Amino acid sequence: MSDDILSDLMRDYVYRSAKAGRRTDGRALDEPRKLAVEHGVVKTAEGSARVKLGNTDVIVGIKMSVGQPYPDTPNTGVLSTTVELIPMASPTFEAGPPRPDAIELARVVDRGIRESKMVNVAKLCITPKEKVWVMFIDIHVLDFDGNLFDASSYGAAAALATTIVPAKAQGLGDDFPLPVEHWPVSVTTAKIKDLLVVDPGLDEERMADARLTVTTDENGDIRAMQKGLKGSFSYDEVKRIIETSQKVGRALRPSLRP
Amino acid sequence: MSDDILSDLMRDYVYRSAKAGRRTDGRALDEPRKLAVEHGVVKTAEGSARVKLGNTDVIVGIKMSVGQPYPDTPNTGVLSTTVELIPMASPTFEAGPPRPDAIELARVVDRGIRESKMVNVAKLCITPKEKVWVMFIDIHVLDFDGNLFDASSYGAAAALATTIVPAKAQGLGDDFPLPVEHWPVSVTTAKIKDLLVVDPGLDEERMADARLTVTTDENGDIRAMQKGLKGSFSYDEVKRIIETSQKVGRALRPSLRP
Amino acid sequence: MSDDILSDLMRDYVYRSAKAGRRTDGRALDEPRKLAVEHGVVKTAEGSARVKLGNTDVIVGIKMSVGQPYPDTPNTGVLSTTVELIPMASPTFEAGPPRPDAIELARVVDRGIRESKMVNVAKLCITPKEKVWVMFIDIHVLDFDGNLFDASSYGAAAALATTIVPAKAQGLGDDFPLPVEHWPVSVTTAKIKDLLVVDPGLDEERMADARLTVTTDENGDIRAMQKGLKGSFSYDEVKRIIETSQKVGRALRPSLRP
Amino acid sequence: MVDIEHIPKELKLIDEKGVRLDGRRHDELRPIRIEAGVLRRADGSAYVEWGGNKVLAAVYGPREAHPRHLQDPARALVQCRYNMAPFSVSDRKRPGPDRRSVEISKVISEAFASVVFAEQFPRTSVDIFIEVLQADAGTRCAGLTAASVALADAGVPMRDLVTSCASGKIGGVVCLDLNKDEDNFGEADCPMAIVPRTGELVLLQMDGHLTYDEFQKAMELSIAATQRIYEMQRDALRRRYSLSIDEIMKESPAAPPRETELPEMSTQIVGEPELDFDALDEDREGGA
Amino acid sequence: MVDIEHIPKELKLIDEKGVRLDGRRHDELRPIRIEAGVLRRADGSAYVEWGGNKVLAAVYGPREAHPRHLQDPARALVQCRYNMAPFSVSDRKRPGPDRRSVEISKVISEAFASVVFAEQFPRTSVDIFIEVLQADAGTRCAGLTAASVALADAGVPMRDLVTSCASGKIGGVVCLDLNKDEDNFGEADCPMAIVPRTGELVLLQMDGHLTYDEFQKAMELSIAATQRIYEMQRDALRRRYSLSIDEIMKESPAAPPRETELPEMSTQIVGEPELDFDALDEDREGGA
Amino acid sequence: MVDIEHIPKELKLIDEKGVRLDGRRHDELRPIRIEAGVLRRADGSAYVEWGGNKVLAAVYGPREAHPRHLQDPARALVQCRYNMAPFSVSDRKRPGPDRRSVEISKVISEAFASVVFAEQFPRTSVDIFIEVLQADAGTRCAGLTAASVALADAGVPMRDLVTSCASGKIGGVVCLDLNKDEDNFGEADCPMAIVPRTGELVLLQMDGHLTYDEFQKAMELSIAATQRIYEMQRDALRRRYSLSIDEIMKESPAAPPRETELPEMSTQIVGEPELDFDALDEDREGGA
Repeated sequence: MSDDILSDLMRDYVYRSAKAGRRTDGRALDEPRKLAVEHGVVKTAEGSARVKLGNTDVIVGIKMSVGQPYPDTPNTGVLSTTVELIPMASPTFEAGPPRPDAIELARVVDRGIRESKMVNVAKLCITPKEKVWVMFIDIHVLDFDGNLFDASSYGAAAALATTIVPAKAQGLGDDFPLPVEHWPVSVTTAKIKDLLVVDPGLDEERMADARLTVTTDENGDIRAMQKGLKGSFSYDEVKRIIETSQKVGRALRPSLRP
Repeated sequence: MSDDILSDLMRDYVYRSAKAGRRTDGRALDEPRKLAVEHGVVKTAEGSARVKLGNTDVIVGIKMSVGQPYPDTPNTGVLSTTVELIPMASPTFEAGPPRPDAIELARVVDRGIRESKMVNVAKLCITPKEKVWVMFIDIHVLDFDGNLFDASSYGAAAALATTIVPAKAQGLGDDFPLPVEHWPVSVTTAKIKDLLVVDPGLDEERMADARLTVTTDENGDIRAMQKGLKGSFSYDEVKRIIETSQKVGRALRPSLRP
Repeated sequence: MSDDILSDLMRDYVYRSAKAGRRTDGRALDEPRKLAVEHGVVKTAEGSARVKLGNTDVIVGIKMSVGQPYPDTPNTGVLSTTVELIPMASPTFEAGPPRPDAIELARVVDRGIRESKMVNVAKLCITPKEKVWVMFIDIHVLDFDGNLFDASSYGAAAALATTIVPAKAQGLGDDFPLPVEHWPVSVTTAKIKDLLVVDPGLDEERMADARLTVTTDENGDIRAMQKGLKGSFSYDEVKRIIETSQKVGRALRPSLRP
Repeated sequence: MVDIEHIPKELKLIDEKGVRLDGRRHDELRPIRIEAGVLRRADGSAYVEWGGNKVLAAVYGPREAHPRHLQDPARALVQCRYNMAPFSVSDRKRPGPDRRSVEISKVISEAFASVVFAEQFPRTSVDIFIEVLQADAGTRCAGLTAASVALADAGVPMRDLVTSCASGKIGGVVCLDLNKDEDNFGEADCPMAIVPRTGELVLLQMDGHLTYDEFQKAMELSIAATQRIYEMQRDALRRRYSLSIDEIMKESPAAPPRETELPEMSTQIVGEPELDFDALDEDREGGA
Repeated sequence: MVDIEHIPKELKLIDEKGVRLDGRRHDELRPIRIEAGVLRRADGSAYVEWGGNKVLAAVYGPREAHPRHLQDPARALVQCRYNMAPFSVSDRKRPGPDRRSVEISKVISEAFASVVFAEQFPRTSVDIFIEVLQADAGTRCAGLTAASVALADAGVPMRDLVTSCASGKIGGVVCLDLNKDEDNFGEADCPMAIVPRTGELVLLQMDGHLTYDEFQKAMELSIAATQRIYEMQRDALRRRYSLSIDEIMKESPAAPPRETELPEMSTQIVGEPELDFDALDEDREGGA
Repeated sequence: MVDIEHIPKELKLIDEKGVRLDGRRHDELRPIRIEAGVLRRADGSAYVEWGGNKVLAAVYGPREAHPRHLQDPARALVQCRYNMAPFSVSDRKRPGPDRRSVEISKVISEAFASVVFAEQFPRTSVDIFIEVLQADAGTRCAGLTAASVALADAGVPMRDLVTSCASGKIGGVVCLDLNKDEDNFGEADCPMAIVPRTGELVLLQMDGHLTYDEFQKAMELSIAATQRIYEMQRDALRRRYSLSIDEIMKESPAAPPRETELPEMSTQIVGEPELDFDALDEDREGGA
């Protein structure tokens, strides 16, 4: 995700624009890019969505199948999240088994959904200890222009919200919508020297020192956090980032519902 | 399969011989190499054959086991074909997971058997939806002198024709011969510049522009085709190749039966 | 295990010391290093031990789980031995799938336990053909200073000897100690030119021409042997090594019991 | 799980009037839509909807080939990676290449090898990525058709576009462009790809059962259809070109230099599959 | 297999007097023991017992990075490999990296990147190996704390040690340093790592449910605790240093030049887990 | 699936007269047939039938070793890959190396390392490929014996051939060259390989239960047998040599320069296994 090099000139331009309060694409520091969500784009999936966050383009499909519960949670459905950073999306992505970048991304998206209790998994039990619904969230990145954490989370949430559980085909009664009960929104902030910018674009992300993703729910409560990259944050910076994440999350939440 | 380089001198010699109507090993353009088939060579297999097509030497073993049918074909046996291009057979073969060459080869052989309905898989059902016979066709190439498509197909067909299903050891009644009902024969033609040569030897294959494998049945009907390599065929060439394949197939078919 | 190079000076020093009858660390040729065994060091394992053979440091954990027997031994428990040569233990160990060194090591340790009938696996059957206890022996090398064959074997034996089968948690009656009935001891001898040295240290091992591991039981009978490295032994040398192995084995056996 | 063995007996894929289940006649294509230049990062891209298929293609290159030992000092490598999204088929496909996609990637790579002027770019690779987002039989033809437009969009010098289509046999009748039901329950499928200007066949596969006469009928249907599809490919490129001009005029200098909107995906699909089967069982069917 | 869904109802993780199941108060750490210099082959090493966790860390380097194409001409790579022994958890973990350990390795590598003076050692790598021998929640904090001491023991130049601790929420109360039961049945866990001298946060993760106020309480508990742990880290290094002097005086010249005794592992563990769950189900819990 | 636990009670592997189930006496080898020069592409090759074992060996090299970083600037690498065909055992073996074949490849490579004059060919590798086509206990001995002839056929300079044989214990009696039943139900197996001219042991393994006296009896049986096998190896090479002369005289100049007929495989096997067990359960038995 950061193999390609940004010229010093470009780095300087990006920083000075942000320092002046107006980023290279005209945004304010705490302003996310335009979010466009299209629900239900793939007929072969039980749920799907395409999300464009600026020029970052992600398609997410949900497949539901019947499987076994984990022994220690015999009454709850199972969630499995996979990200494919296919080489179509960027010259820096390579075919092959997922690299640490993609694994971290998938796990952070997964935790954002799991820990926020977005889907009521207790309602996905078919026969305790034996059969439950398994949700596969497959995140397919088509075009990479920065901030996959948020684009992937939005795509997953929007796709889950359209998902119809195919109970009938399994002889398990009528089809029903996936029981979505919470609306977590992840907001990622990048630190560039002394500046904090929300929803970093590709150039910003490539020169960022540190990254913090904060997932908040409809009450503004924190459901998941993940710091990344080689730099650090002060505790004060973390607090400012959380506050911004709450605010931006509130603004974006309505776009995710179908 | 084509890592080694053919000298320009050799390429010229191969082409000019064929152009004159008599290939470097004395064959006519539409003449396959000598085919020698030995049935039942491996006692640990339920069926086996060794095939020499010229100096290309292939051994095929069939193992039968009891497994589950595919959900969409609950009443039919299962076929699985694997090719190992073991490094014994050629300095250009490497140990490791199968490369695209070997995968294409296995799939073409598999389709030739599957689509021709050579084996009546309906007779390999034990308990619908639960238990069927699984045929593993393992193709082991021992010595590589060109045209593995045909040598492998012949080996697979000859081995299947000797296979005894070991029902008794499974408590499923008496052993019985695999129900072989059709006799597909694949014939591969290589295009070298403007010439079409049947059953290319190694040197011919290494300099070929394009390759077309046509599998025909005992009625001369087409059961499978596969074009390969980076060149192209005209539609007229394709028609001529099919006609030759029908003719050569008819001539070779008797050799495959035990 | 032998990627790093030993200087000629060091090789000469090691050889001349041994030739004079007193190895670089002061040992006689047939004297193993100090063996320290600590039983029961890991609470999450059903059995465990830490073994230091000189500075070679190995920790072994036993996990017991319920699984299926092999079809041809429907009444006996299953044994599975894995060695991880983690890069912590030596600059010459690399992360990744086990290399031939580690595989040979695991298999030799496994055979030493299996073939000596150390554990009475007949007593680990729960339901014939269906359920038996599976013993996982995981050997974790922490610090590598030569002779992993013996250190790993001792660790495995000591860990097995402390293992309590967790039957109660599975609803299978009371917990019980693993039925350990024999006490095999492996003793490894290295050949350095014309000399035979018992329990080679790292420097000795790196310059050894050949290696012979002999596992003997409490009667002095031979239960497993493995010759390694690129050199050879005469038949007379083999006989001398066996005799030494019997003697050293007798001396070390008491240390392995808890 | 649908049991395909019991369905064909009831199912009449084509009626006595020669009308197929989705209303098409034997020589009719499914609706096809082609858009060029739909992705931003790729050097060239295209999107194809073809019946119930939704396929994206992207091209990178010519760019330095690596690992280096794969470089050809005399020419560019033309390498295609065909991939199905896990959600593109009814039963989720595990991510990563399976045997079927390895074979399709190989035959598509070979189909483009003689069309790209590879000698102009030694030591480089031209990388073609095809992603199947929704599958409904004929994905290799749709992917090839999209990849061809993406190559042109990337400015890769070629002798001509490559155009692809399949024909097959259902209910004893040779028909153009089988959909998923027809492919599953039909008797034969024969995908091909052609260089329209010269008539060279650069891809040809067949499985099932065709007499020699039927094969010739199938080929003639396909060849005729590729002429129509070729026209759609060129249209897409023409639209893309003029659109870009418009866009450039409208936009501020800071804006991205190329059109990047992924076209809205249609949600109305002609001939949408009611029945759908395991694409994982990779050696059984080549029809997706 | 224990059924965790039915346990929490009975289980009171913290009573009305603010006492936790293992007897600790909300702001109390589990017993921690740190030893430096416990392995012979590694350039630096440390052993940490922290409640029921037993963790070893070893450091090699700076040494030539390979494969070579990974070398950074401007700085050392700081690479951590976090690994759990198969027997370190209740249900045996298959050997080799899983998704959870890949992520933890990544965030730990990043936590050290800004602390090591990497510019002094271009083209090299500093390799940190963390082995969890026995797990009881908080292994990443214990591993980071051990790795920090191992780096110092190896003489790798750093701006400061890194110190790590977690806080979380159980029974509605924000508490320091959750053990395995508390992590499994609690409402949130928030591990962090800090550079004590500057207060920079170099690792921060959270999952569960915390209000903003609760998060601040958790952070304040963790920050205070890291001061105490930092002192223990420095003590371990001081002991190691003086010990080495003693050893060198006592021993004959032929002896190994460094102390290599792995300290006896304690077998008495405060707060030892009664309940233990699958660590293989890697995406469900980050608490080990 | 045969239940081996219940069989041994009935099965008497050797009767009171010292006759084994397949009619052999305790010091008798199974029938052995060795042919040299059976493959065309390989630099050297050999085929061995040994009881119910059918084994091919091929040698390539000395040739440039790659990947290059494996090259030894002082000598040739001697690398063996032992492989079982999926159909060579009763229950199909999955293709590719398992732990058992990795170990066997390693000990065979080591057995040849001191015999080949590796110093004459720095930076190269001598690659030995052994393929087991049909297994009946003793495949490593048969493979080694075949590989030795293949090395000579390839013209690789060696101090001597390597010859291999096993002895073991069945029904309390030390016997030469166990077949599959004997190996499965017997008490010990001890394969070895020797340099016949010098008596050096280059491979030695044992598992089971042997007193020291029994071990010595086993070794003496094996050593005596290797003298006979050594003679057969040399015979095969002599036949191959003279045959080639004959062939060269008979054939036209355009013909392939070497004899390439794979000898007809015998279909009559002495001591053919009635019972056969899982070779996949790789750590349980080393007898195939």
